[in-house]
Amino acid sequence: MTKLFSHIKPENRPILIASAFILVILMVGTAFTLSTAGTAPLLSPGYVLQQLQIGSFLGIVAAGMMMVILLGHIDLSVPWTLTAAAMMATAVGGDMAVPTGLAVGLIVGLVNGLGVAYLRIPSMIFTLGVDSVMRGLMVAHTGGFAPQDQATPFMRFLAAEKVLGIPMAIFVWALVSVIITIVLTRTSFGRSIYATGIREGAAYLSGIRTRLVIIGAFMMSGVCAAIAGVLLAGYSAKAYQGMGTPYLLPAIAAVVLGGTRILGGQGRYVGTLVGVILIVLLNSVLSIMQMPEAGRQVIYGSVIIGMLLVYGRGTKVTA
Amino acid sequence: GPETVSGPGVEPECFAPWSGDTKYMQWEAKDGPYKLAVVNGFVGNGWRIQMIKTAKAFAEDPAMKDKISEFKVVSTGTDAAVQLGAIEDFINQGYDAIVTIAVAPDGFDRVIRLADKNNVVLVPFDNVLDTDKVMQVNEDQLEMGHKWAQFVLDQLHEKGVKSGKILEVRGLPGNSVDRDRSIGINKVFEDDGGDWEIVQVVGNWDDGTTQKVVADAIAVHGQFEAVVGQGGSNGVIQALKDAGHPWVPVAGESENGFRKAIAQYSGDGLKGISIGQSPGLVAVAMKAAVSALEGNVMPQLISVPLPVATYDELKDGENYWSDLPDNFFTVNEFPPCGVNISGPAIMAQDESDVN
Amino acid sequence: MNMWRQNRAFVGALAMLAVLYITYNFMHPRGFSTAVLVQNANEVVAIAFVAMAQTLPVLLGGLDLSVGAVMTLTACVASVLVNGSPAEILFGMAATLAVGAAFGFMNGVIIVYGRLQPIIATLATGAVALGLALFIRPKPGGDVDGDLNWALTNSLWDLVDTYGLFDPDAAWFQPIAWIPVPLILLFGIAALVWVPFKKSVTGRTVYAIGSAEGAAYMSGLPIDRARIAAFTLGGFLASCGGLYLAIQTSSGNADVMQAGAYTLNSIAAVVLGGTSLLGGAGGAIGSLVGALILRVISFYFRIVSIDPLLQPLIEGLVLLAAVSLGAIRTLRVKNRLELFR
Amino acid sequence: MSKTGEPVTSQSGDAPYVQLSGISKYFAGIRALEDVNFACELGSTHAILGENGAGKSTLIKIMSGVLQPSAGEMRVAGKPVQFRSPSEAADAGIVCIFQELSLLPDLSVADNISISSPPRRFGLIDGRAQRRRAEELLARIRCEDVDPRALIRDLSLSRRQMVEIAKALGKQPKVLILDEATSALTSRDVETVYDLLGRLKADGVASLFISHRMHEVDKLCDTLSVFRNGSHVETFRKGERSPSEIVRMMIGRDVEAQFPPRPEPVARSVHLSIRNLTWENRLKGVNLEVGKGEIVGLGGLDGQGQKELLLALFGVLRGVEGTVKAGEVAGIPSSPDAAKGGKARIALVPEDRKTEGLMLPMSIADNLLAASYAKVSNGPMIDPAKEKAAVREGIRKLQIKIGSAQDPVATLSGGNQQKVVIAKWLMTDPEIILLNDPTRGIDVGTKQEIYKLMRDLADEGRAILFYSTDYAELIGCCDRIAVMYDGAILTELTGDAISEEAIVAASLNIDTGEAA
Ligand SMILES: Nc1ncnc2c1ncn2[C@@H]1O[C@H](COP(=O)(O)OP(=O)(O)OP(=O)(O)O)[C@@H](O)[C@H]1O
Ligand SMILES: Nc1ncnc2c1ncn2[C@@H]1O[C@H](COP(=O)(O)OP(=O)(O)OP(=O)(O)O)[C@@H](O)[C@H]1O
Ligand SMILES: O[C@@H]1[C@@H](O)[C@H](O)OC[C@H]1O
Ligand SMILES: [Mg+2]
Ligand SMILES: [Mg+2]
Repeated sequence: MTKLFSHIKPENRPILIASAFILVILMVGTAFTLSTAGTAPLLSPGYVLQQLQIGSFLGIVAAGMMMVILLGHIDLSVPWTLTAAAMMATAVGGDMAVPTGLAVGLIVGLVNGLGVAYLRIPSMIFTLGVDSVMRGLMVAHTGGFAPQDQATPFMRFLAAEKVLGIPMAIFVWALVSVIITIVLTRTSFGRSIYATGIREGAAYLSGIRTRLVIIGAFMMSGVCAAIAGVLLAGYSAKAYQGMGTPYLLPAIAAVVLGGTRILGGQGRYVGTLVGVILIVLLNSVLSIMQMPEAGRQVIYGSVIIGMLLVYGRGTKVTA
Repeated sequence: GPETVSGPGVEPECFAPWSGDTKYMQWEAKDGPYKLAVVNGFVGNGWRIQMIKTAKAFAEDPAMKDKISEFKVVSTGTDAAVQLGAIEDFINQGYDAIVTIAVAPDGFDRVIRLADKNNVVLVPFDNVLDTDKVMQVNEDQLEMGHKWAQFVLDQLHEKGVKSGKILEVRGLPGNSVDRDRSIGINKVFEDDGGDWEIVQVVGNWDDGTTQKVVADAIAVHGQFEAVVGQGGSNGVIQALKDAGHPWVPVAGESENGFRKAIAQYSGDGLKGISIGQSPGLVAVAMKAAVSALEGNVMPQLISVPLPVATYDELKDGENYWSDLPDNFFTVNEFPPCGVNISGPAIMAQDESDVN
Repeated sequence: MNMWRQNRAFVGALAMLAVLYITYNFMHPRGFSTAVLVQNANEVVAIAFVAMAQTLPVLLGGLDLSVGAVMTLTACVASVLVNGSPAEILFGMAATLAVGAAFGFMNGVIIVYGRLQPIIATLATGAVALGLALFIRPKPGGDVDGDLNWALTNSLWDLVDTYGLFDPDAAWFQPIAWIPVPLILLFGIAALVWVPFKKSVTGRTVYAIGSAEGAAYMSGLPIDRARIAAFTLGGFLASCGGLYLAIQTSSGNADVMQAGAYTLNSIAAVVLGGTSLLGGAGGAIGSLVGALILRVISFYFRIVSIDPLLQPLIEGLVLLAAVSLGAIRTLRVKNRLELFR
Repeated sequence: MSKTGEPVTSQSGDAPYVQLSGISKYFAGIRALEDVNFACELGSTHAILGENGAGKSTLIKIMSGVLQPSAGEMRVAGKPVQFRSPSEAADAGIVCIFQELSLLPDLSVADNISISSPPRRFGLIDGRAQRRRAEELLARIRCEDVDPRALIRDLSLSRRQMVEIAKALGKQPKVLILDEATSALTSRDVETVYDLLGRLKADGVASLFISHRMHEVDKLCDTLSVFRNGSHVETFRKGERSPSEIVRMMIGRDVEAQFPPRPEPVARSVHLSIRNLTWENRLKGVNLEVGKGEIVGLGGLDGQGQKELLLALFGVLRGVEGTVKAGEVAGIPSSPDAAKGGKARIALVPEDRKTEGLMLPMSIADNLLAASYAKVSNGPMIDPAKEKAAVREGIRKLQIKIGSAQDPVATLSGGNQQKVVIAKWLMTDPEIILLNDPTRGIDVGTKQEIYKLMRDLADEGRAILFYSTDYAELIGCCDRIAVMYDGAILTELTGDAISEEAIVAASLNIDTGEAA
């Protein structure tokens, strides 16, 4: 395998390996369904679309998470940013619902950015603190359950409806993806993210406003979490506590599986996409197989380790 | 600690013994008024909020008011170490009785021993403990499971369905009611002749989570013959609707929204059964605690009957309210115990005084 | 003065804890009593051990996202093994701790020889640990020996009394009879394990790696060995937490949420305790103190009547404020290039 | 770690203790050492001379096990050896104090001094013994003022360097190597080190001593070896060669040819004027003017405030006092961004290209653009066409030798890497160019190109402030040389006044008579 890929750019190798592994998952899953039920739902477009719809929440969170990971930072405030955005959106309701949700994301991102860039508190702990503050605010706000927690029709439309037979959520995810890709590859902000992530000092001495870059990245992470929250609330028809918790670690995992360096500076957005799809498919195949929770966790963990080891052997890039 | 004595106990219509061989307990009488604490674990679903509101309201109830000198409610979250700590702390603070929803069915040996040492009455309810060393209050969870599954099976048999996928929506992992209900449900399906594939998802007793996991399950598995779900039933309905999943028999709890739905769509195949785990149990538990402090003979395991309503038994304005919001639990009162705080009444109060 | 400056963070944490805890006792109706101390001690042990466990990867400049999971896993193991004859019980305890250490060792090997970043490697192994925990305990339960539970979660008096070691009312015994066993376990293990480790060449190397890996290599220190040792010790400490949790609740529960919460709290505790997330500076004792601070804050909510709905918010704000203290240094930095190192 | 070469019995000084034959060392393309034969005898104090990049550090890194030679053989006490790590070399009695310090900032002085073999009791590190040991060793170098419990990060650079020395002594060296170990020392410490070396010599220890300071060398050493461009030119006893001969040996005969001709001094309109600039205790009232088209050199020993001056002008330092006027723009920039942008248009080629100048894993193109995104963008969007053009232009202008502009810059040779840094800044079309030792570790050929480029840029009317640790460079390139001493500019040399003697004298703040 290493030989096969030797001529490929190191940062693309993980992406290819991950894509290959996606095919493996599909084949194994299909083999299973054929042998048990004699059908191959995994290969039906309808099924794939549904999986992508479910995947869009994780996908959007991961997209934002990637911005900060590229800086060598991390955003642990995602769970309650997501939840807060959803709860605020539903609480405000009406046409202002979605804007309110996104605003929440922007504000939290700004706070994170200020703490990390100006106060220079490690993002690991600062965002953790912000997360618990957000949780506190939401508990206080909701009294344990959302007073007005029903998603607005528009939120429902964005998350649950289909257009041309394709779930809207997928369009939203696609839009986010396009924007992120453009930002990363075609804008000075994007280039500055990579530069700052590799060596903040050198970037700073090149006259890059590293602090603004950091703040910008955290705001993107916040807003992505918010979009995911608004969608998820639309999908679940309501906002609820702990709706964000299941997305934090998988998002980080997806980004890293996509070949982004956890220390920052390297990574392509396509990789993150592939990483997300890999995780989503893995989970759904496991649940098709009726794998008990215990087995899922073990397999999930082993897959991540396994793949990182494969990447590692090919390239010295340690994920 | 309490003495094991022989029955009968006081107010049997309220404190009904679980079964014939339920033993009886008696604490030496203390004179009131009493310091009473409610130690809740998990927060974050409508049921617990309604439970807490009921507790506060009941503490203000004339029947109780002058018997209680101090009343405190805390929610510790799902960390056992913290919940045990809170209970022990209230014992240390000299509270007379502590009513609790346990985050796990065992692990309370130590606090039970302490409670007995200090003559504190500890009353688990809802999620009770696997022990007969304390007085507990609950509905029969195993039976709830049986009834749910049996109803669904009968409906399927009527339709002539003998096999297929059944979706079971579970509650918060690790709690006794979730466990017992699931055991009950699965037992019934095993004993039935048909070949049923039970698909389990975890809805944490919460509408939003339930909706999400049910929708995902439908996305993965396609069709289900029926759904048997614990708290969060509104989410089940919502998910079926969104996915355009044909209406099938559904078993669930007593959320108003759920009852609205099964009342409305039963014609289209949504044949439903609603069994209410009543948030009002907290009131019964409080009352039991006080009665025990007064030195009365109490059953060790107090059984509150299952409030069952099938789709054909629903009456608007009586056991569900088409004009009220979805997310409250219709069954709350228990007149035999003088718990007359109804679901609509308690939800009418504004949230701010939930503490 | 030098010493003071070096341990600024640690001493600060210690002071903070003292103030918080003494005030708490004054406010508590039965403050300064054994009963209260015992109760507090019990509530603190597990998280304190997990925080100590987290300290080692952090000193290396990494992070371990599996500590909580390892605690849960080992608690489940203990819930199966720690019962029966005294011999069986002792074996069960040993086995539990061995499992934790072995898991930590595995983390270390994967990270060192797989050339993976600890944070992401342990994110994955943490899932594996939870999976195993669920295999062992699909449902919560298990019957940890009842006497053990009572003896280890009370004062020395009860320990002696439970096992009838000698007359617990013996006069000579009284001065120490009140001491809570959990505290003895906590500080005992901290002293017996951490202090020697810190003074060993391996421990020294752990600090060196976190401080300047290049220089550590130049000085010919055993880098890989130290890394693996650090993670192994981390696993061991986490399993101490797990073992105690099992004894305290005389059962095991593969609670995924709890595992996650303990991991995140451990990070907060480590920082509160004055260990730098950049590695090289700090120590497990500080983390222990940090954990105590976290818990004591929540004790208040049971005696003061604060609206329970505001409690998480207050906890969050306190945490954020506490960790933000470190910022004051940066604001004084005169050469901005220093901000990037 | 395995011992290489058995423990050394102190033997008569005549037989060379360390013997290198035919040693070569290559780094990706660059030749650091070529077929070097070199010997070092016990009881001698041996100076290694050579301009920057001559291969001195590489040589001693090989001797002390940090690097392995690409070719050649090394013998210690007559035995062939291959050191795989510094500790193996230390076991054989060869101990080095490196140019880049190897201390652990978060550990205490005592910990650091005994780091590789701490005293132990019952297998555990014995803190008290360790402290006593540290106290003794520190006392030997008159550093009683250093508290063994202090953390390295709390010490000044000069104190750290002394701790390095104490640490080295602790290893009972047979051969002690100091690579510019005195560059950051206070004059008092320097004296201490001098007579330390004296005593070591008496104990039959060999000291290898790398320094750019002729007078030190003259004062301390009995043997001198000169290196140039990676080869060993000659070894001789002190006094056998005159200072001027030595300098020629170091710089090479074609020294004149190496630099573009210096234009006659002319009156120039002042473009950058600095009035009593102060910062912390490192800049103590700097006054300086740089004219349009002028190259002003900053001389002086390392660490006299030259770097701080450049950083201050570039907006990196906080709390700088004084007045700066760049062209029409008055005021001290508040950040590099402010410095490069606007009217001032200042550029800084920083000291350490690997950590401050470049983002090594990033592509050459990205590095070239890092300072001028605005120039190639429309609004926030980078314009691919402009981008390509700019990169092509940059590469052409400095004739950077590359495969593809998309390769990581790390793959380039040191010289070409430095060219990338310079090209990056030329893209911003700066009016004021600050150069911090731009030819450090760069081979002679490239150096020449850079000197030429500097002159061309000056002729285009830019003002250039040029700091270098290498006298020859300053002499060769500058219209004027401002020599810094202890945070201020004491001497300015122009025209014929510019000479190595004059610079050295000014650097040491002594009058010309005594200068080497
Ligand atoms: N490039 C940078 N990247 C990240 N943080 C920085 C950067 N420069 C400064 N900081 C930090 O951000 C905060 C504000 O720095 P800044 O220098 O802007 O303050 P300031 O008030 O502008 O100082 P001055 O007025 O002296 O320039 C401080 O904590 C500082 O350490
Ligand atoms: N790690 C390395 N990778 C690539 N090239 C290197 C490396 N180390 C040294 N070189 C090159 O080898 C040559 C000699 O470097 P060396 O550090 O030995 O010079 P030096 O005589 O010590 O210079 P100075 O007086 O500045 O210390 C230089 O051209 C340098 O660029
Ligand atoms: O008993 C359950 C209760 O504990 C939970 O909070 O809500 C749903 C109920 O079924
Ligand atoms: Mg050198
Ligand atoms: Mg500023």
